[in-house]
Amino acid sequence: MAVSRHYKYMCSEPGQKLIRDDIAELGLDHVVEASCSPKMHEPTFRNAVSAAGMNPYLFEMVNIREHCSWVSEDPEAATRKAKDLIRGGIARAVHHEPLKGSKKSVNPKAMIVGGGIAGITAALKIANAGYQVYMVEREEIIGGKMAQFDKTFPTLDCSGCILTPKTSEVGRHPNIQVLTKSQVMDLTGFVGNFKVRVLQKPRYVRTDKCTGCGDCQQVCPIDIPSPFELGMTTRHPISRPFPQAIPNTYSILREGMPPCQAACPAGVNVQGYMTLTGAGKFVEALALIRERMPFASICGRICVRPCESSCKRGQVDAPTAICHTKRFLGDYEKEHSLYSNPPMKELRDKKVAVIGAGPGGLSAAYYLAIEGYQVTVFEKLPVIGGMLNVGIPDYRLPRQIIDEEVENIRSMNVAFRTGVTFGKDITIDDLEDQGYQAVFLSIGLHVSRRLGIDGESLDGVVGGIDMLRMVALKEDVKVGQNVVVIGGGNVAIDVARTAVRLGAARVDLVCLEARDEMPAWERETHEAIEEGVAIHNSLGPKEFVGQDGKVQGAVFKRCTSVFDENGAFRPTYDENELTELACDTAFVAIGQASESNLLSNLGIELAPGGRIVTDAETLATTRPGLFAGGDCTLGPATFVQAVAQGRQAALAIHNFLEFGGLREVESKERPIDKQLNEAERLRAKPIARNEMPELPPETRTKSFDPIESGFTEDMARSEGQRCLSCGLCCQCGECVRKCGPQAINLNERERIHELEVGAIVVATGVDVFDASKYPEYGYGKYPDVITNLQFERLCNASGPTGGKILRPSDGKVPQNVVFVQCVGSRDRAKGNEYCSKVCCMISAKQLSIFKHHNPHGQAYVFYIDNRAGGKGYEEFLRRAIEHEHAQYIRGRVAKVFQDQGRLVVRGENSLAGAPVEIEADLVVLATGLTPQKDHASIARALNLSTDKYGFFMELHPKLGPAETSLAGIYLAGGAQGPKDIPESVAQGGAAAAEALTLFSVGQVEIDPTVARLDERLCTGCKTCAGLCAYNAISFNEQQKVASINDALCQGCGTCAAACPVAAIGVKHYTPDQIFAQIEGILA
Amino acid sequence: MFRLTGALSEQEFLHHVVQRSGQNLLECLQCGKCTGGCPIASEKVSGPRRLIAEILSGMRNEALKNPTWWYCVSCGTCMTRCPVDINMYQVATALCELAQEGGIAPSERDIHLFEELFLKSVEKYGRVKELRTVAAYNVITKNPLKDMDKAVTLMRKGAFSPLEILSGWAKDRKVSRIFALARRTSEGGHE
Amino acid sequence: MTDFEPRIIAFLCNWCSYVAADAAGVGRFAQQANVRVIRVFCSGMVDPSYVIKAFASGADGVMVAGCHPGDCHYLAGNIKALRRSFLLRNLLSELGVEKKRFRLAWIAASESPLYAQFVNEFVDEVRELGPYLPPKTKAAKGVA
Amino acid sequence: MRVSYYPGCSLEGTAKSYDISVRHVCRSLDIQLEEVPTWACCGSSPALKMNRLLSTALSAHNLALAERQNLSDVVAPCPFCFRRLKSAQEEMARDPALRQKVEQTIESQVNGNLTIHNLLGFLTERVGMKAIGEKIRKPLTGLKLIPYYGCYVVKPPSVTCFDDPANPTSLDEILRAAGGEVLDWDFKSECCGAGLSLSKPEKVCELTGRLVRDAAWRGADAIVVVCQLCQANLDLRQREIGLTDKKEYQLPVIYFTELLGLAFGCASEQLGLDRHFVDPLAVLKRKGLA
Ligand SMILES: Cc1cc2nc3c(=O)[nH]c(=O)nc-3n(C[C@H](O)[C@H](O)[C@H](O)COP(=O)(O)OP(=O)(O)OC[C@H]3O[C@@H](n4cnc5c(N)ncnc54)[C@H](O)[C@@H]3O)c2cc1C
Ligand SMILES: Cc1cc2nc3c(=O)[nH]c(=O)nc-3n(C[C@H](O)[C@H](O)[C@H](O)COP(=O)(O)OP(=O)(O)OC[C@H]3O[C@@H](n4cnc5c(N)ncnc54)[C@H](O)[C@@H]3O)c2cc1C
Ligand code: SF4
Ligand code: SF4
Ligand code: SF4
Ligand code: SF4
Ligand code: SF4
Ligand code: SF4
Ligand code: SF4
Ligand code: SF4
Repeated sequence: MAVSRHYKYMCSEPGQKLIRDDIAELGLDHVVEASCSPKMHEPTFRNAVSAAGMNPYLFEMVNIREHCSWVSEDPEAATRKAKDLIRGGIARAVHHEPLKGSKKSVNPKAMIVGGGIAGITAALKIANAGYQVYMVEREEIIGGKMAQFDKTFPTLDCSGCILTPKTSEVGRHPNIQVLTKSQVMDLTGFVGNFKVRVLQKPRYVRTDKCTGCGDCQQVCPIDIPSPFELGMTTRHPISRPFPQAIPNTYSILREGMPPCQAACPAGVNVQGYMTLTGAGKFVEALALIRERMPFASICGRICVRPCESSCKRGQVDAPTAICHTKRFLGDYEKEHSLYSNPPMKELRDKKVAVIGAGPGGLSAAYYLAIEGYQVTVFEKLPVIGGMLNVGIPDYRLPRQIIDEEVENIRSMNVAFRTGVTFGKDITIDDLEDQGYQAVFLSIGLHVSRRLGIDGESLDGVVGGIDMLRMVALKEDVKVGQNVVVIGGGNVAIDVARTAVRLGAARVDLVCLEARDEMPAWERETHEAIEEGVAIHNSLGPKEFVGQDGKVQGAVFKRCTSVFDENGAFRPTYDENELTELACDTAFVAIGQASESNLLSNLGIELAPGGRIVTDAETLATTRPGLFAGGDCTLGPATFVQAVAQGRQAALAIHNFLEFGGLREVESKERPIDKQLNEAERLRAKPIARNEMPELPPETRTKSFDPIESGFTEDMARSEGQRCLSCGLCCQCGECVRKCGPQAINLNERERIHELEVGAIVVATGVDVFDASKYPEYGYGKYPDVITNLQFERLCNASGPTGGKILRPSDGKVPQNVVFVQCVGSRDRAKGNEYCSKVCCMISAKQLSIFKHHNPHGQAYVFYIDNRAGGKGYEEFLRRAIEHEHAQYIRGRVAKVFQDQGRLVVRGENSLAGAPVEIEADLVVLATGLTPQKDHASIARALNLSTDKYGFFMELHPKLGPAETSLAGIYLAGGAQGPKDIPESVAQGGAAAAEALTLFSVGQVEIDPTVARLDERLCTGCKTCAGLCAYNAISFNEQQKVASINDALCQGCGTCAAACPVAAIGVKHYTPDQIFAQIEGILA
Repeated sequence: MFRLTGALSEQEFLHHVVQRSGQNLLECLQCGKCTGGCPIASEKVSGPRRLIAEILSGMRNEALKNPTWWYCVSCGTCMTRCPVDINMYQVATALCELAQEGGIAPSERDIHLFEELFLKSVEKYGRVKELRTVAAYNVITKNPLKDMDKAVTLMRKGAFSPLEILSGWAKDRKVSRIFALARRTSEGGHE
Repeated sequence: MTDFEPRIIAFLCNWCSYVAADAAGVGRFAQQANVRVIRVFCSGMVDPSYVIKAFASGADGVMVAGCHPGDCHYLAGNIKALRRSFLLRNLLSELGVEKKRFRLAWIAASESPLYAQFVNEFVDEVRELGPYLPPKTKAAKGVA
Repeated sequence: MRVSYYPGCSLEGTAKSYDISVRHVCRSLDIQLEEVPTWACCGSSPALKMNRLLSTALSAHNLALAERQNLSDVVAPCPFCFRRLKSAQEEMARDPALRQKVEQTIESQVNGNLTIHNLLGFLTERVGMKAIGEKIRKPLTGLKLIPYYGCYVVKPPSVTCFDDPANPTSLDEILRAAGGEVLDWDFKSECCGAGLSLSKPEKVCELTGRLVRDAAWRGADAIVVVCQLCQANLDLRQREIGLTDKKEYQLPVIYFTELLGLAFGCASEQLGLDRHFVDPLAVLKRKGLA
């Protein structure tokens, strides 16, 4: 120890000089300084010692202010503690080594997160200094809260008049690029060299094309409460918040894909067609459906409707009748002969063959025809429709409906060749010879699976789908008096119900599953029972018995369980318990199989069970040019899946033929939350689900007449109106058709931008407190209880009332307006202990505006304390009292309630010392300022810390209000704490100055405190390599030692702590140094 | 007039109340939300905020004579809304005990009388005999016929039986003993 | 035992807990003067040997504090500290250090009152445990 | 279901109709009420105000008695009793020193393991709306009801832990399930003056006055209560309220259990509906419900 000095203001210039002099005079090689936190003055002293020629890393600072004197109640103990710490510091300093940081140049671009007044100020200052700026704004426009105000305190100048010149300057500034609907995802790098990923949600409207004409919104069928107007009026998803908004173009609010559409295998835009139906636009609705489902009438009758089970309206009352509505549309079109072909591309000279005229094949043919291909469909049977025709019975799907929809396809120049069996009458080589360049195989599963038990070949035992096919083809089917149907699925039910209609006296349906396990839909099973079918559960077939080759009965054993613990089909039986059912006909409907011999000749890969293997995206088989889909690849599936695959194959074939390769398939939209939210609940119109009119069971068993008779126009429209518009914009395309400059693209998807910047200003601003957390104030219950932000909109000329202050309940001019202060501020029980700083002034401003609108009105303000600290603020408040005659009542409001129909505000007049009640026409809640709701995710993305409320922490509450503890990231405006506009602007300027300083210096010094590896010690265990979060450690396989990349290393020391042989140490924090410090402290 | 000298004893009363009631009155913002919603607050009965203000400024006598805590029906409304969760009826109990110990006469005699009679009934019979308590109250307050007409109507309807006033009941010695023990411990004061 | 004043070493991460300790100072949140702070960049930097060294040099307790999981300035250094702490505790008890003498805590920059509270609780707890005597000394004194 | 039942003093005194109807409703729902043997008064607000230890001890005494019944739940129809029992149990759990002192005072032990319900909470949360709905035989169709909770069942929420103190809904739900038309109002949990009925009748008139006026203005057929103090204060003070307003108020004030009993198909006399000051039978008859 060469010298020890005590000086009161060591950080002052004379103090620093003391140090410099000592170094010079005494030739010191280490300096220890004990005072305040190194977080505050370490840089100061490092600079001081370097000025004297000493390496700054030979300096050590000990914190005895924040950690000792300020927090200890016992001065002696504090002194002991300080001494220990100083001893530790000295011991450590001895081990310090001179270190030198490298320099790195600064990327002179800035990113401003948040486009409120603070962010705008910062952006303009930096841009005007000649640097490039990215402005990342979450909403569709910039301007922040100020864009919503009418006037500003204390001067009452018009908010728009002072803001819009700034926003438009940002909008047209050559150095500023505004990214709207964008949010920061994450950040890497360091000061001067950040890499930021920004997620931009689609606007759907191109800012360079939209002229702002507004034609689009006139045709938009959807109305949603406007977020900008805080729900006081509605808007169309395509709109812009106000005429002077920047960017001055329209944009579309879309949440994402609604669950109905996400659940539909074909991806039909359900919300879109339901909305259009609700608006009576039936033709447009049908066109939308046909983008993904060519057969509205068929689908509307037989679809399994997974959409409805996902429909969010189901969480309110009952799902929308999506399927019945589709049927209505198809039928309506036929009734009014409105069908016309969709717009078709010019005919190409390429031929495609489709094998199988089931829904899969027909769908492929339809979409291929639209693309302009010459399509021929080859079909084995004499009829078209596949299982629709020869499976599903007439009473569910009349043949005529199939014929009509097939006719539509025929009219699109699709050729049908029936009675041609592929593999027999025509082979794949024949097709190639005939010039077909691609083949789509959709041949379904048409072989009845057999049970493989005794007596199955007896006369009268028939396959289930064989029976249905024979009935459909009007072949002779012998159905006796007593019929047994084996199987528990939908096919079995169809067979049983067909048997009833063919005159069987008794129909017994027997299946393995218990009643609640049956795969058939409950609704169908229920209808079968209504029609007299007897269901026997948990029985497995053992054998058929008969005489003279004719079946006379079936014997069953008890099935004890169907599925094993993994849910796989593995039935177990009790062979001792036997049941016999007498019968003269038995139908076996236990499954379907493919024609295996045909497929095995094709030389393509097959899965066990004979299914064709295809690529999941493109449906290509292993043979080039041959695609397959539907039941033959999926196993027994559904109509809508077959249609979906038909379309998917058509797209893939188009890509194959047009681009030779397998191009990327269309990217999917992000699905929205399946859980109903409050906004959706509020949008639910009180309409009950329309029930489908049906024939009664007695009449329906008499014939194959359709059971359901369809919706009326009114029913369909009211169903359409039940839709909650879960995705907001329904992508109906109405606006697209209307937009002259073709500015709208509904297929836009999210994008990720990777930006490289040197400095970041965080100016994400404030939110307002959610007033519904005070149930005693009636917000949300009484329309005339509003927040102060809503009041701003009521005054604003572009607001919901065109600038007249009218109360929301009945549009009358309010006489008594009561302002309630400190709503969500100064309230620990509500989690916000702080004063929001601006709301006292806001109320004074708002009551003044109110009085200017209605000079005879009376304003009351319930306050706890009036906080008017600011230039001209107190004077402004006095004006409100003296000139506007506002009555200020000291006391926090206890309750807002309705007494005999009148809104009453109750609180204590604590200066007069008694409770008071005021009859109010309008109650304005002065909601406090809060951090943004997503503050945690911003903090995480940018690695910032927040205070306990969620405001971002500044570097120092007094001396570093615009900096953060992360060099290169700065704060401005409400994001750091409640503020008014002047302060936000000032801080925006301060943040800009910080960034500009960085840019003008042009270089940053990289901390030398990074990891260092002692290769001699490293044993090559690789423990460290996997730990580094920055991939700074690589492994040298030749020398079998680790190696560290200084540029990537951040100096966290994780590797050092983990290295079992202590081969790594972080410079300036080496084990020697820490050990010495520990020893010093505890000596 | 109240002159403050900075003597330690100025805070004493506040500390007593805080300790007994378990309510940290120092947190009170004096916002008045409690009084605004308090059913019994009026021009004459100050309500909780003012009472707390008195305690905070060491106005012991004023606080102990403030009618608020006598009136308090422990409805809990104040606490439900208070931004710092101050439970007023715990403060009322503390003041009641302190007044008793300090020999300060109840400022609300009627309320006190009723409550005494009520507890007497409980002490003796283990349960409160409502009609008898009411009758006793009316007799002592020299208003024996108060609400008589209503009583008669109800009696006729069979809502209660007049015999209840007259008939004798069993005493609940266990409860009497609890009273005795509780009094003894309470007199020992709170720690 | 009542006049026993434990000495505790605290390793605080530079970004959260050290800031909280500073802020506790600025906010004057009183703490018992038994904790000696050593600043490190990250809780994940604290080598188990530092902790052992502290006990060996006469500390009665050691605490390591860092950012909350998910908030680590270095992405997940604190998680690594957490994983390591289980091993470390076992190691310490092998060496005869009661598990309670070592604490790992998550203290965010905004949680200065929590920091003070944590310090006071920990000091109380260690005071309760009495001085840490290395096994040899214990055996000699017949305490083991 | 078997539960212990703590009626409280009023239910064996002036609030007999509450007691009878509670027992009836519970019987219909297959709930066996087992009265706490030799229960004593909870001390109500007089004890609470005058002596904290005594107040807690009286409640603890009853808890100890109830614990000996070996049932897990205890139901108290009187909201004040409910609140006292509940807060005594909680305070003792929180503060072992208090518990020790209390146990010395009552000379027995309290384990503190009972679940304490108010009747409304017991029916809505424990029994469940489904079970109640299934028992409805005679829906209260066309009856316009004002649900009045009073303060003690819901306030302060930190003690009662039941429903929303500013806008409770459980009684609304029950009445709706019983087929009644529930009117919304803002005085659901405002105070009626409770224990001041005797000593400060003018205060009670002031407080109940605003309740009665608003209820009448909304066109209610009756006010439905869950508390016998509310019942008495509202039932008995309408004449005085009418005097100030120069109006005559005849708004029946009924226990919710009486209405449930009616909806379950029980005769009105068996429920005590004939024992109120303002006669509810007239309006019930008019609606064909009695
Ligand atoms: C009702 C009311 C009236 C007021 N009246 C006045 C007044 O008269 N005078 C006055 O001086 N002050 C007034 N104020 C205060 C004023 O609103 C604030 O001082 C000011 O808005 C702060 O500006 P800002 O830029 O920091 O934040 P904001 O205006 O809140 O802007 C923040 C911007 O950041 C965007 N953003 C948020 N999160 C993200 C994210 N994660 N990514 C990208 N962007 C994001 C927001 O969309 C917004 O555009 C009033 C406040 C209210 C509530
Ligand atoms: C009785 C029954 C009821 C059903 N009910 C419903 C329902 O209500 N809802 C629902 O969504 N789904 C239902 N399904 C399922 C649905 O019908 C099928 O999933 C769907 O039809 C499959 O379509 P696909 O195009 O893949 O095959 P298919 O519809 O089976 O069509 C295949 C076509 O290829 C032809 N073919 C076969 N081999 C050759 C060959 N070698 N050469 C030329 N042509 C050939 C066939 O004759 C047939 O026309 C039902 C199925 C059955 C059996
Ligand atoms: S119609 Fe087109 S150009 Fe006109 S406002 Fe709409 S999107 Fe813009
Ligand atoms: S409410 Fe409409 S948008 Fe929402 S899931 Fe149902 S059909 Fe789809
Ligand atoms: S697609 Fe339809 S719903 Fe969406 S903005 Fe355009 S018109 Fe409106
Ligand atoms: S500014 Fe006024 S209204 Fe706002 S929180 Fe502060 S005191 Fe309350
Ligand atoms: S952990 Fe240590 S010894 Fe193992 S590879 Fe890394 S540096 Fe070498
Ligand atoms: S100190 Fe080690 S783990 Fe941390 S960043 Fe550097 S190399 Fe990676
Ligand atoms: S509500 Fe609470 S903080 Fe406000 S005056 Fe009353 S006791 Fe004090
Ligand atoms: S508990 Fe007492 S002080 Fe509080 S609101 Fe109710 S009556 Fe008033």
